[in-house]
Amino acid sequence: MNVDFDPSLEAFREEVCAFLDTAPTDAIREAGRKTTSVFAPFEATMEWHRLLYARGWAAPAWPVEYGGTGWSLEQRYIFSEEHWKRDLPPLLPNGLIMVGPLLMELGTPEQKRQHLPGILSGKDYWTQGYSEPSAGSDLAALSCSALADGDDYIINGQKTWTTLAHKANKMFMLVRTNRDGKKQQGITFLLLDRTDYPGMHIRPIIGLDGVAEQCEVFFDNVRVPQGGRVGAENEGWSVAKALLKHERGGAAHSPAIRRKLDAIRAAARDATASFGGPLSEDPVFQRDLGELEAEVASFEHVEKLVLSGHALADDPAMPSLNKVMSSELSQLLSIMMTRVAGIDALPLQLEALEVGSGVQPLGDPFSLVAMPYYLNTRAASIYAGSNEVQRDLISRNLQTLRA
Amino acid sequence: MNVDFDPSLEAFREEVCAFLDTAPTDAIREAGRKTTSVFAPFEATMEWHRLLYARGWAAPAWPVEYGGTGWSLEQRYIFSEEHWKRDLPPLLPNGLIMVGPLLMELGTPEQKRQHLPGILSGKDYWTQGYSEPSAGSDLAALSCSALADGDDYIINGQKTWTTLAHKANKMFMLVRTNRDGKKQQGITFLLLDRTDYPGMHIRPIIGLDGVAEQCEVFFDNVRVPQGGRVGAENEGWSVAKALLKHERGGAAHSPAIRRKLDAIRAAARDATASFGGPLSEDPVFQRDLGELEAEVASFEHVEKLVLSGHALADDPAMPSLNKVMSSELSQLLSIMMTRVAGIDALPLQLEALEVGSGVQPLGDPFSLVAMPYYLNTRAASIYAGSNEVQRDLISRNLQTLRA
Amino acid sequence: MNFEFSDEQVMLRDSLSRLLDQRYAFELRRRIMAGQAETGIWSELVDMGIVAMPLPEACGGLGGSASDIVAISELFGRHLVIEPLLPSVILTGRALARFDPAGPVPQWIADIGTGALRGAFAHEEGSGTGASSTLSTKLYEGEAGPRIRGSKKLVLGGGEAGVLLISALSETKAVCLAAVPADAEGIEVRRYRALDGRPVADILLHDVAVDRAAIMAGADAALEALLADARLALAAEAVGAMAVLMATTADFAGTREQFGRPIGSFQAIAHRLADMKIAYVKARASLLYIAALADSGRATSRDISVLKAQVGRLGREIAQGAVQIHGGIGMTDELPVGHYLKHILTIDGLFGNTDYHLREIGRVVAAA
Amino acid sequence: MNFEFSDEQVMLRDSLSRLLDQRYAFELRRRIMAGQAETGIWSELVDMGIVAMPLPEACGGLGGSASDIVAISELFGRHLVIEPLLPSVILTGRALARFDPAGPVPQWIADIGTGALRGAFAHEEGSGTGASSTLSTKLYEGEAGPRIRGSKKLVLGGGEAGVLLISALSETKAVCLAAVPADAEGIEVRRYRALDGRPVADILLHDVAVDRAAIMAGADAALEALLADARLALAAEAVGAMAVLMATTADFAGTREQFGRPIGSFQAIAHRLADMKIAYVKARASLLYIAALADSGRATSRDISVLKAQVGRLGREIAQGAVQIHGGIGMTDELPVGHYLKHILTIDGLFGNTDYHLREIGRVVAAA
Repeated sequence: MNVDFDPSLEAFREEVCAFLDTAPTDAIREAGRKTTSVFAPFEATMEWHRLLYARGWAAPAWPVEYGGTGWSLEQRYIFSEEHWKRDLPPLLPNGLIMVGPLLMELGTPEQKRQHLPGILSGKDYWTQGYSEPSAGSDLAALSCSALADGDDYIINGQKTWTTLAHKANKMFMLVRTNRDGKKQQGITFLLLDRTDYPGMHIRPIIGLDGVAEQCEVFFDNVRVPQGGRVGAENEGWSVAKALLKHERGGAAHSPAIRRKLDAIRAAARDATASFGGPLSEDPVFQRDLGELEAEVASFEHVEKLVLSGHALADDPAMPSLNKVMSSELSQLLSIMMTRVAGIDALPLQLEALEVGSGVQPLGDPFSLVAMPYYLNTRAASIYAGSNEVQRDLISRNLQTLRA
Repeated sequence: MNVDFDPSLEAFREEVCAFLDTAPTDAIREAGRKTTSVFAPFEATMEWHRLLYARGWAAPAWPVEYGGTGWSLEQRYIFSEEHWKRDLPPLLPNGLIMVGPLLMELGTPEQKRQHLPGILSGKDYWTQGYSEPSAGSDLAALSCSALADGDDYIINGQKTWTTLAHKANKMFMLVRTNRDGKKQQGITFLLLDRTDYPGMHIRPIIGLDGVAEQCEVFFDNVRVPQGGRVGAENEGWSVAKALLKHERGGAAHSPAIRRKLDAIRAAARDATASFGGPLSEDPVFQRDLGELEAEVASFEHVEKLVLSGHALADDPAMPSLNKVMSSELSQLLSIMMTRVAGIDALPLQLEALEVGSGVQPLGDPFSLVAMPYYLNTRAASIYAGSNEVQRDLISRNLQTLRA
Repeated sequence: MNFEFSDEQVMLRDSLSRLLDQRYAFELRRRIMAGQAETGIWSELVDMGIVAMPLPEACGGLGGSASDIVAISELFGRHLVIEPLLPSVILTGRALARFDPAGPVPQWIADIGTGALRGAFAHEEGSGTGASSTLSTKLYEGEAGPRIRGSKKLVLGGGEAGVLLISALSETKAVCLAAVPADAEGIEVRRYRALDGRPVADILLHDVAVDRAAIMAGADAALEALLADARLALAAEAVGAMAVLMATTADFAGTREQFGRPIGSFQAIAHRLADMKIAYVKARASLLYIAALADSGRATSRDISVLKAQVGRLGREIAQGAVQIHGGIGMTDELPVGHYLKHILTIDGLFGNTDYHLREIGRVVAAA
Repeated sequence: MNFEFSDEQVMLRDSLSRLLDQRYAFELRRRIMAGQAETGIWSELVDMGIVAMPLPEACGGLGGSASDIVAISELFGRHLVIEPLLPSVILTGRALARFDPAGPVPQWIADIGTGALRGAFAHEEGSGTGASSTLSTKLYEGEAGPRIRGSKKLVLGGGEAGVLLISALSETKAVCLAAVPADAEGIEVRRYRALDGRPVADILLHDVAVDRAAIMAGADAALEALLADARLALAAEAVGAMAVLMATTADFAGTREQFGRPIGSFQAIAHRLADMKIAYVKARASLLYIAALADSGRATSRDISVLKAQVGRLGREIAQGAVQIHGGIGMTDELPVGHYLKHILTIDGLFGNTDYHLREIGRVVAAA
């Protein structure tokens, strides 16, 4: 990982910049500025996905034979940095980082042929059906059932926290196909090639931030083809673990986090401290910014070492370490954002936040997104394995190593 | 608790001040300035105890019939405030706050006659023999045994964290008299009227701060009279709980904590910030001082409500809440002390710390004690029921109340 | 003195609790805020005497003390009440009662006390209500009498008020308070809602004529008293919200199961609950003690800053803990948890946030 | 580039580890520090080439890079080594190598490299080594040549040094470095030990005559390089200490039983261990990455400040956690735990503490 050491990468950086400076439409840029979640505003982001696909850059991390770019680690890092620097909306991760790589590893030739092109091109959006009301951190307790019936499964039950299900045309999910034995057994991994099967009902859930990002999905005798199964029946837990590996081994978080800090620094130069003068010149702000900068820097160092194949990359706790570090850093940054926005973070401005609404925010664009981002980011320590569960794993691993 | 509301208390305050301003010897004042622990330097503190006894003020919290002062809660609070304001050494708590009140409640007439006068007058110092190497937070796991033999017990085993045992002439301890049943059963509470019984061996332990405050005590067939037993045999756990009630229901911690903050404020006016100017005028220091002040104030408010008989006093979790709050506040204050002392906290100055050594410190008296106090205070979240155990109790109580 | 509420205060709180349980339950409140239901709660508050309570007896009020205001406001916080008792009565009404009773002022106070008129206090100018010497709104002598010029932000109840109480500096930089009818020429109002649903407004004052009888010059002390009332009442609301979050989260942790047992039996959750309890005990003790100090005229601005800073910081700790322990459903608009978080964050931003007050405390005590 | 130590560095570390395991074990070290045992470790370090390593090849050294210094210093931290490699060689020797080779300077460097002479760097003046423009030590032109006047505190190895390297301002406020023999007239040395046992001294300079050939004028860059070396080496020591605390505490938590099970199985302890691991991973990654930047000449003063601040803050977190998890015995002088805590706290205080560096970072990045 020579990104800070190899000047020869600058030509590549210029090529990337040239495209990113010109290709996005106004709506795409607006969506980027109004991104207050891991999930950027849907329509404009899918449009950007399709533009990147046309340029051949939709899936830098994919192998070339599946449509990847063939870029080096350093090039991918630079692309991500420049993408974030321009506040462009990050592509939705479910297809590119989760389902796609999983199918490359475990999908049948037919599944690959059927699904990879739509993921790559931005035609399809896959929602994730994992959690249930009684199976959150304890995912293995899931009970939504699939009963084999001829060439089909018949699904009954409920999923929740299915992100953007109301916008999705595809769904991947875990279902229970056997209730005997350990609860991790008897789970099956299914792909649904439609989200409008008879008996499926999708209900959006309004979040703390006022936005309908999550959904509940209800299944009432929903008949789906068994051809959507990935891996063997009752072996879905290990399929999910394989997927998790792709999800976590994926892109670096540093460029996104660095960009948030840059936005904070810029906003602080325009903000007035409560005791007068620019906030950026306030010693108390500087100290707290210094601490954030140090934390961001250390996180970058960890990620760059891991990407470089340093021994840290082999630490089995690294996915958990990365999850805890990145989520809690995002939360710290979100708190700092609301602090810099000050009272301008307090107006409720849901309309101004909508892409294309044409409603002007009361304050500046930074203050508009600060509070929704803070609220949305409270979830970062909850989803994808709560940070309590991650700390259990980190500690267990540490004590096992030592024992 | 009208201490902040009743101006008529000022005459009493003046009486207290007059004595505290004149009575202590130079050695006592030096011991107060060099107090870096809950336990002030032994000899001078015991001397101060005897002077207060002569004035009739050794045990303000005791009932008048046992030698107490008959002061109101407010008067006791004021005495404590003025005592702390002058950096006088706090009297050692084991006799006055622990053994004395316990004997008043559960001691035999003979035990009271034998032990209370020496506690009150400052003739005796009682060390506490509770913890063992394998019984710390899990005190009930203690194994130091006492076997009844005629009118005696024969003690075998080991105690540790027996504070100032090498200075003590008395000891109270928990011993195991029965190994059957639940581990809280079969424990007996014993008073030892000497610490030099044949077979007793006391070994001081040097602490992080370089001071021998704690000791190990080894018992090798030590024969002590059964007359020292408080309560029934095998009922020592409930005796210890009764003692704990006295220990925790005792004096307010606020005046000591407030005094630490005052010392910090004064030192900051003389200290130079690393970016120049007096530390007291540095905005970053001011913010952090403001947070400490707010925390100290809230803690004072809690204690004053509790002393006043507000419903808070009836919360069964209050002893644990108070322990966690006061210990962690002391730790925060100790960190701030080292921060204000800056590099002057770094010289190792064990001789200068000794009362009567005549060795001048390299820096000022505040910097001399900052680091030893910080190091000693790391124990505050460990001893007397670790803060982990206290949080368990607080939470269990909360969830029980709600369930 | 044991810092408990008096028997009268307890009775009033009991009545108010019953009213709010019936007429301001969470689901009903959501419909009210969405414009899908009406509430006659304001007139009930008038009938119960709560609206008149904070005003001095000489003005037809009940002479409510600081602890009376705390007793009521704490329940408002528990029930997420956003009725305009604070801006209209506790702030504008009580402040007007300190004016010389002349011109329109006595009638305004009377109408505020009956609930017929609403007042609002326009003070914030954008960076969090710092020292009053930094106000940029100007009260100046125009050709036909005094006028006021400036802009105010995040004015609680500013869009519904009939009379606006405005802080400003005179041409000699003296702190003034001036009251004007909200429909006076030159007043431009931009209505919106704050994060927690409170109706607020930005108010532009384009050289608005002010009745000389409705000006208090040399208003430093009055403004400080006003801000102390605001901070005390908001702190009480925050503590009320914290109490609900504590109780709700402890309940939830005791019943929600994951990995085959209640999540509250996991030490990480248990200890976070313990920390929330510690935070709550500190905040509530400071509220009650400082209210008692205020009742006896002994509360300093340091005390008030301690209270505002503590509820800001400890409230955030409790609310964030509550969301985390609730997990996914704590992230939804459908549960009260998030509404309390937003209530607490909004309160923190009003009349000086945690950071401002901590620094103010530090500045004062470092020099003392 | 994967930020691992090179094969040569790994071999050197293996040899050094073996030496320290044998000749600097904890109990032996305690006896050495108490004056109850002798160690020939310094001559062993000379023989192994470690003393000469940090010096440029042109001066008879091995041309050690930043990461070479880190590779060694990290092991020093693991073993609580307080031998004067840092003050004598890494600071004084390397800085002298930047002087014009004239007068006594070349011989001093040569003798430092053979371990025959010890140097010390006298810089701290009392409030934590702020900006060099605030130095109060003066280098001035006396009647018979240059002289230096001032006082320095907490000089590492200052009591044992034969040559002192002193930072000062000239009469025109230019930053200078000056080297003088420690026995020069007018030098007063007060020896003591720092918290972690390092021999240190306060040094008073009473108009000490300086050889003109041993002065570097316009030494801003040299001083910054010197401070960067100091901070990098100390950070490496801190990370070494953190590694031992991590491992020891995880071991202890896995074996120490309370309530019938290993304390590491309690989630409160387990999560604290997890936080210690997170802290360690961050600190070590920053150490290795910034050492690599330094090797390639790309480390900025911001990078160095990030590293020093992180090891200060994260080191304290780990050390305090280690003491707490060890419980009572963690509070004794008999276990290494407390010694590591004191090592980490001492390191934090040297050449700018956490607070100083965080503010320095913030100042730079807020303006950027």
